[in-house]
Amino acid sequence: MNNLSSISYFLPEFLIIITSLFVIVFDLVSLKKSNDILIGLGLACIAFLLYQLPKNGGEIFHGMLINDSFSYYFKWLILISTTSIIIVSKYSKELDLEYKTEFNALILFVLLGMFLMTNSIDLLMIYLSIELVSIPSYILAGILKNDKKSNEASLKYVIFGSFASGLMLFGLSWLYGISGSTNIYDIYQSIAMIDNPYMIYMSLMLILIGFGYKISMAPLHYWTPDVYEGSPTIVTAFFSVAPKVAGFAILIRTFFIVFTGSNSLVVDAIPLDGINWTLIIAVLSAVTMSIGNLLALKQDNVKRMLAYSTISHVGFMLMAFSTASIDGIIGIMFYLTLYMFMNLSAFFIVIHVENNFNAENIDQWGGMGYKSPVLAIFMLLSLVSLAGLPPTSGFVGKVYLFRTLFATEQFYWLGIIAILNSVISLYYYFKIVKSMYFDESDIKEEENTPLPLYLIIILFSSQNILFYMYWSPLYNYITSLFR
Amino acid sequence: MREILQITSFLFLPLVSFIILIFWGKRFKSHSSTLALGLIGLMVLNSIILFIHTLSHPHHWPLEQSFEWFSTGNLSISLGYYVDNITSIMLMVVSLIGFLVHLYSTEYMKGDPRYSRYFAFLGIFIFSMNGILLADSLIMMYIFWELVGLSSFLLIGFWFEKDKPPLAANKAFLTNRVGDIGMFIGIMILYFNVGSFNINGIINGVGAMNPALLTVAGLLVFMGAVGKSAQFPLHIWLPDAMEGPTPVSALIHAATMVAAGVYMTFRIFPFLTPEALSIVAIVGAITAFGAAIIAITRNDIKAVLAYSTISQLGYMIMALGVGAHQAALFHLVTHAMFKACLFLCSGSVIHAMHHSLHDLNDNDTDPQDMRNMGGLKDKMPITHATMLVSTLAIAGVPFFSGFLSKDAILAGTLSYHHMHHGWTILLPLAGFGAAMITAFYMFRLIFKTFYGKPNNHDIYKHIHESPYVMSIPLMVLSFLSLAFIFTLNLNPLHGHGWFTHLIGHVKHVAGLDMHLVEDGIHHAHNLAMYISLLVATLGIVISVLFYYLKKVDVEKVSNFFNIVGLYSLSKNKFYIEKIYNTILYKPFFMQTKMASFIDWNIYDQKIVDAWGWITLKISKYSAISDYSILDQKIIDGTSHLVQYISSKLRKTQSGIIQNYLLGVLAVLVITIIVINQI
Amino acid sequence: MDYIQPYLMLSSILFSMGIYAVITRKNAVAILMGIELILNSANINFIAFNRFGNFNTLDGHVFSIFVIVLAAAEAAVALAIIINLFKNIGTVDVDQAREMKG
Amino acid sequence: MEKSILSLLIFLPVLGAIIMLPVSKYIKIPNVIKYIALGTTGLQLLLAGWLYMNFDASLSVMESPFTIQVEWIKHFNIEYFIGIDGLSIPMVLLTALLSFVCILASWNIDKKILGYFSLFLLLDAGMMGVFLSLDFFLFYIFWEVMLLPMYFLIGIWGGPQRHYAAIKFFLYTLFGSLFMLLAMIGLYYFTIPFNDGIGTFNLIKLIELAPQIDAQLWGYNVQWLLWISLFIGFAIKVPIFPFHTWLPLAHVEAPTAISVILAGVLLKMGTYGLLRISYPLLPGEVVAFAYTLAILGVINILWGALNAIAQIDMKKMVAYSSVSHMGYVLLGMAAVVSPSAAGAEAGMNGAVMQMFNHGTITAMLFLLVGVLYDQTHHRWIVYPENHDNQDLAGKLGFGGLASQMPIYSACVALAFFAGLGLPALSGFISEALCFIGGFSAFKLLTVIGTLGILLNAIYFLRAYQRVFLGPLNKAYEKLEDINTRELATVVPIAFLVLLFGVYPKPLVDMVSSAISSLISIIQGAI
Repeated sequence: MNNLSSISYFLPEFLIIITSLFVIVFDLVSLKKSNDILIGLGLACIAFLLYQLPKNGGEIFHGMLINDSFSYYFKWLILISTTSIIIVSKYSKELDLEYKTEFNALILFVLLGMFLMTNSIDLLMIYLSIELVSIPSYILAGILKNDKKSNEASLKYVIFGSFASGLMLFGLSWLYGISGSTNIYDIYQSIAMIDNPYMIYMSLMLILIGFGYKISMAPLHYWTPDVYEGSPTIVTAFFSVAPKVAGFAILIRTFFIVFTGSNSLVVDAIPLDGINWTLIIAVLSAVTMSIGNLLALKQDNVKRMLAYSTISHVGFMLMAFSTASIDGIIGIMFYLTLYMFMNLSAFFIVIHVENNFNAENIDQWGGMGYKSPVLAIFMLLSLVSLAGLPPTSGFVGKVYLFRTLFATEQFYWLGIIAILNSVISLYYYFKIVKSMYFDESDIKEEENTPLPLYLIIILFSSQNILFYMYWSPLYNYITSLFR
Repeated sequence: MREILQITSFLFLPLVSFIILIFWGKRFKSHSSTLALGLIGLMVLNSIILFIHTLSHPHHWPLEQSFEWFSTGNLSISLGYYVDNITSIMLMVVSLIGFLVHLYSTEYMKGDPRYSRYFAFLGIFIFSMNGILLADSLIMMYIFWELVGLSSFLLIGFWFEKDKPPLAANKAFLTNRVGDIGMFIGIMILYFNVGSFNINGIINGVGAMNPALLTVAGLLVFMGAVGKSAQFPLHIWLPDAMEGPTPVSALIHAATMVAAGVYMTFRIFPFLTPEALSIVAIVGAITAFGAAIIAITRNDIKAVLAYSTISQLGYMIMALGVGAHQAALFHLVTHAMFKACLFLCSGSVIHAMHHSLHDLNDNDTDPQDMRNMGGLKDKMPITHATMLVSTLAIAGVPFFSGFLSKDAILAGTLSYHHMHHGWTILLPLAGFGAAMITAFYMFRLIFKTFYGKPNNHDIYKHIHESPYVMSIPLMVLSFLSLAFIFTLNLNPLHGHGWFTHLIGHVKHVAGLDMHLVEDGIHHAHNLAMYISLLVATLGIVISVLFYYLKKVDVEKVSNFFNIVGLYSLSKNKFYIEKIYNTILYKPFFMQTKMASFIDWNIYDQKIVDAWGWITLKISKYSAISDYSILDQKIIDGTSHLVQYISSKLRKTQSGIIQNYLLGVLAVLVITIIVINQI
Repeated sequence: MDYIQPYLMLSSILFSMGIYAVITRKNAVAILMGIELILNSANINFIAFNRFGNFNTLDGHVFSIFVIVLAAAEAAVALAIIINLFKNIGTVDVDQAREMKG
Repeated sequence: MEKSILSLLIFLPVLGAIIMLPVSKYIKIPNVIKYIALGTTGLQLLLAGWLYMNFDASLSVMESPFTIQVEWIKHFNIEYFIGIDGLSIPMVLLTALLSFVCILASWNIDKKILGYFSLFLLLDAGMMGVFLSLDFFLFYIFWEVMLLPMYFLIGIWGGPQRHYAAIKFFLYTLFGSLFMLLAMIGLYYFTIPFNDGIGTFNLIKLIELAPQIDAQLWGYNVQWLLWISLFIGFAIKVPIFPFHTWLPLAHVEAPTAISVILAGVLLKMGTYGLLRISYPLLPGEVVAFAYTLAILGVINILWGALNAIAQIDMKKMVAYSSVSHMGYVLLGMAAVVSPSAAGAEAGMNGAVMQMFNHGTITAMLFLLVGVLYDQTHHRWIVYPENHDNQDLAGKLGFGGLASQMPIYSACVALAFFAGLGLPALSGFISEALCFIGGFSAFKLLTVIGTLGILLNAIYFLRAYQRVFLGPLNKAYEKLEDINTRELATVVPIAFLVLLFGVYPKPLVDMVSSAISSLISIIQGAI
């Protein structure tokens, strides 16, 4: 489709660009006050445009991007999480006001990048979109200029990130070389007939590094804890959800189209003969979830612990991905949705606690259950959900992830490891519960929670029960996307 | 309907008295006795009416009625009553003695803080006792059996502030439970082989049953009787039961409850096989003789009576064993009269002693010890007279009731020997021996208590005869232990006295030919009479020599017997309690301690928590105070292991960015190499 | 010379040098240079493939141009961060930035 | 009314708990929370009573007017399917009664009132749900719903060792319910082929489907595996012998009311689950397993009793007595395979009645122990040798209380005698029936088991004699007799104990028809 007619399918992204530019401009002409209205308006319009966007727009910009229901769904996830982040960021105390504009602008850039990640089908676009997400993220991580930790975080992030993307780029170049095209569909066509899998393996591994670093899959998880701990909590919350979603989107799309026997997303795929990357993914997912859980055990810093828990959850989702089946993808999308809600609500409660009791470590959470009972209950909900126990949606999500494994009858060992892991994960989640409810603390501070934050928390954590009791509509909707 | 009402009133009247007194007793204070008396009085009238009815309409009998209790479809359990002559006699006996004891207690228990509760307990006892008498099915009998146990528990432990009574109460209840287990199993066996709980149903049904099994079942049910009527080896509880108030001992542990075992054995008698019966007889004989021997050396007046009760019960059981069921029941009734009388007499003596000690405010002297008595006959004539009469009765002197019944039993044993020969000679020997010893120790009691010079003068001074409320029952009972009461012939056409006439014959279904037994007894009758006369006089004479004329030095004799250890055997009750204590109680409680040790300290803490323990060892230096509270737990131990691993793993997250990059590369290279190998 | 191997060899050498630099150098700026090397090795690949792979489009060249641009942007951000680091802890030695670990 | 009453029974407590949250913040009447809890449970009790009045035992679940069956999660064909029959109604009544009583009994809770009572109500809802749900998935959900409140109730309001007890209970039960989950999923998948391709959790439907399974898994018969995993799941709750060690600890550490709920209701869930799920679904396995079950039952009876005799902590003694009494239930349940129809009926009815009666009796025991504990703050029958106050060590903990607090000791006497199975008190009939049933099927085992009659008597009577009889211990001359509130908690239960002891017909009629249909299912598989 030519560029001009493509634009009509590109409106949300356009609006993002415009909004972000306007944010900066408003800042320059010192209209800070109206920034909130502007962003709110912008996001609303983006949402609207995204809503009216046709689900299957097909390829646009001469096959650079594609609009399909797959990307459509992911975009919604990304949009929701980002919006909530932007709202909550207004109430985060560590973020001092003078950086608010930059913060918002950067978040919007990242949003754009993530949108592109979900629907780019050209090596060039893949690389660009990833970079477009990464570069502002480096800055976001270090947005507290004078905080050493934040600074260190951003340094590590930038080095690690650019290293990873460099490797990926190298891999991309090889892929280009052996296939002679940058459009992944064409690449699929041409590498399908190459008989020497070694080259493909090389490029595959290198590319995997690039994606893996975005979703912080082992062994590329290293940056995650440090960066999460260092950067301001609100940013951590952002990193722990939105980029993961986008990363999964691009990972799934690329691998399914390029490296499997079928160049589409709607049928179960078998890996290219001779290249069983699913095994690699399976092993890595086992490693990922184990590392995440094991390291989370001993953490005292809540943020760092949640960072590790994020890694373990990524491992769980990779487990479903390793089956290379539609069920797997559906499971991942379903789980991502739930995970987004529960994780964000947990992080928002952390923010609220930091605001009121400036508690960094778990032991400072003592008696939270009585200082702010209501939020503590929701925290409990989210933690139980993260641990994947009934009666919460986390349980349902996990069941689906496991189900794919048993449905496709492969990697049973992975299933066992996963079960063990989910048992282990009970501990560190319940460590918080324990300190919230069983550890007394006489500090009687008056908590004041701004209403929007309160509402968002309640909204997000009530889904834990909601989707446990009545998840089938959501699930059916996701399945319908693939028909 | 009227009939049902009349029968069931035997249950309701005492029950009502129990309920009223237990809940509102405090209001009644001293009037509670009046209330109880009234209700029991009604019951006496009722029983007399029933008895007259028995005599007048011999054709209506037996009265039977049963009501479904609950039913699950195929299994239906029903409660009902079965009243025949025997039942009506027993009812009369129980209510009569019950009434007298109530009357007696009004004085005896005066001033007790829990006066009303005492009468309440008496009420529930009589209720459950009547239940046993009326029961038409074994299951119902079992139910009331247990309830009797309960009431005896309550009454023995009535003075629970003291140390001993509660223990005695427990002992009584638990020892009875041992028998009850057997009874319960027996009932189940019978039910699943005959298909009925109803006694007559069983009697009619056992024909088809395998005799060996039937023997076992019969004996198991009989175990209940062994417990309840204090037969060897379960007799140990009865002497301790004397811790209860004396009227209670008279009513429950002499006249009625302990006889319930005999009554029950009588009921099941028709389907006890000859083998079973012979065992029953042996048990009875051992008990009768052994208990008599123990009784010789007691000094506590109530203990003597307790052991004599055991031995008399042994008589009855033995009688049943040899098939002389009439004799057994006859002895049951006569024994009820004179033994109740004896106990009440001893009660009045103790009462007097107690008061005099109270006047001397002397608390260490034991009011029940015969060594502190002596020469009381002038001080308390009525008690003396009545007690003498009942003693003559129990000693089997002619013209007193005991003579008749005991004769019949001994005749039964003799005829049994005639029929079976061999070892069975032991039965009559035991019988007559016991008879002689009984005569001996009973007169020993009389002499030590009432004759000779008082052993302790200042006690003696303060002794007074008990008031009439207490002495009237004594007189009534002693009157009832005269022989002619039972030999009155109400029906001139009939040869026997009314009692034997009423009891009649039972049809034995389990292979014992009753006619042979009857004839045998008839023939052996005279011989038995002579011998028993002989032994009775012998016993009396000896004790006269020993204790009245003091011609013989008791010490010498006891030492003489002690050459073969007989004296100390009797003194120490054949060491039975010691033996139980060493081979049963102590090991048992050790066992339970072991059990709980195994269960908690070993099973739970070691086996269940074994993993925890092992992994704890592995990762002991990474133990974390946070979890130390769970230290023995499986999961906890594993978690220590896991935490250990993670603490090692944390080293990889060194914080140096370049190590991270190295890690990435390493993995990359390794994977690629591995892929190459494939 | 019109065959591809030398170019690929060159790119590989560059790539390895880049990685070596990134791993070994303690100075943040040097590490950054190493990354630049990696990117450029990729660029050489692109161009070489495009040139010798007788493909009929110029995707490779375009790609490499984009990469150069991005490299510049990345470098800018990275340098800014490094300077900020220098402001805070007074050195650009990455080993000094290890407050967070474990 | 008829359609909604069951849902009301379940969700009324939840409603109460929700109302509490704002009320506790804004309405400042003293004890308002307690009154709300009392009102909720009271209403629930009334509803249960109404239900009992209009309950017709002759109708099966599907015919009964109360049953509700609504689609819930279409994707897995999970239904909101609740109903009531002879098996569940005694348990429902028991739950309603005990919840009400326990609210009364926990009136003197003064720490974190809101939390306590809201959690308690949630627990109540969970229990009701378990007993009412006829859809396995629903059943499982409610089963899990009970877990967390229990964990907190023990862990926060419990005794000195509460954390250990709480976590032990939690992990043990979680372990069990994992097995149950496996079995549930297994049933779902393995019955798909027999239900024209649709899996189902509907227990009524599964009764036809489950017996058809004849697959193999790892060389084992699937039905066998299902039975075993279900059995483990339930056995831990009962608790059956090797899994029983969580019970004494949890009971001793939990606050009085919670021990009552634990022993009175939660233990029954194990046996209820067996009767409701394992029995009708896997009759073949039941027949194969019955003998083992009977053995386990006898072991429970004797082992529990032996341990109880050795205990010197009153509450622990009662806890072990529960182990022993649940043994009767198992024995009776095993008797379902008995060759004689009467025996089978006796056993099964005995088991269900014992479930109810033990619920009431043990509740009474725990309540009474709690009453004493509130005043004296210890429960030692005999002080342990390692007691920190050395001159007390090895001495009697109490003694002669009967003269100090007569009414209280009378109540305890009633409870104890009920516990040792005295006729005319409800315990006797159910135990006797269990034995009669057991005897019809397993002669020797039952004969051994009857020793329990003696052992139970031993520990109850010894405890009573050492605590209440004998000379009064000088230290307790100030004790006050049981007060009206505490009496109010005990009397209704005592009334039931007496009533069903003297006149068990209503109880039997309630359950027997449901039981006989269950028996016919099992007997069909022999």
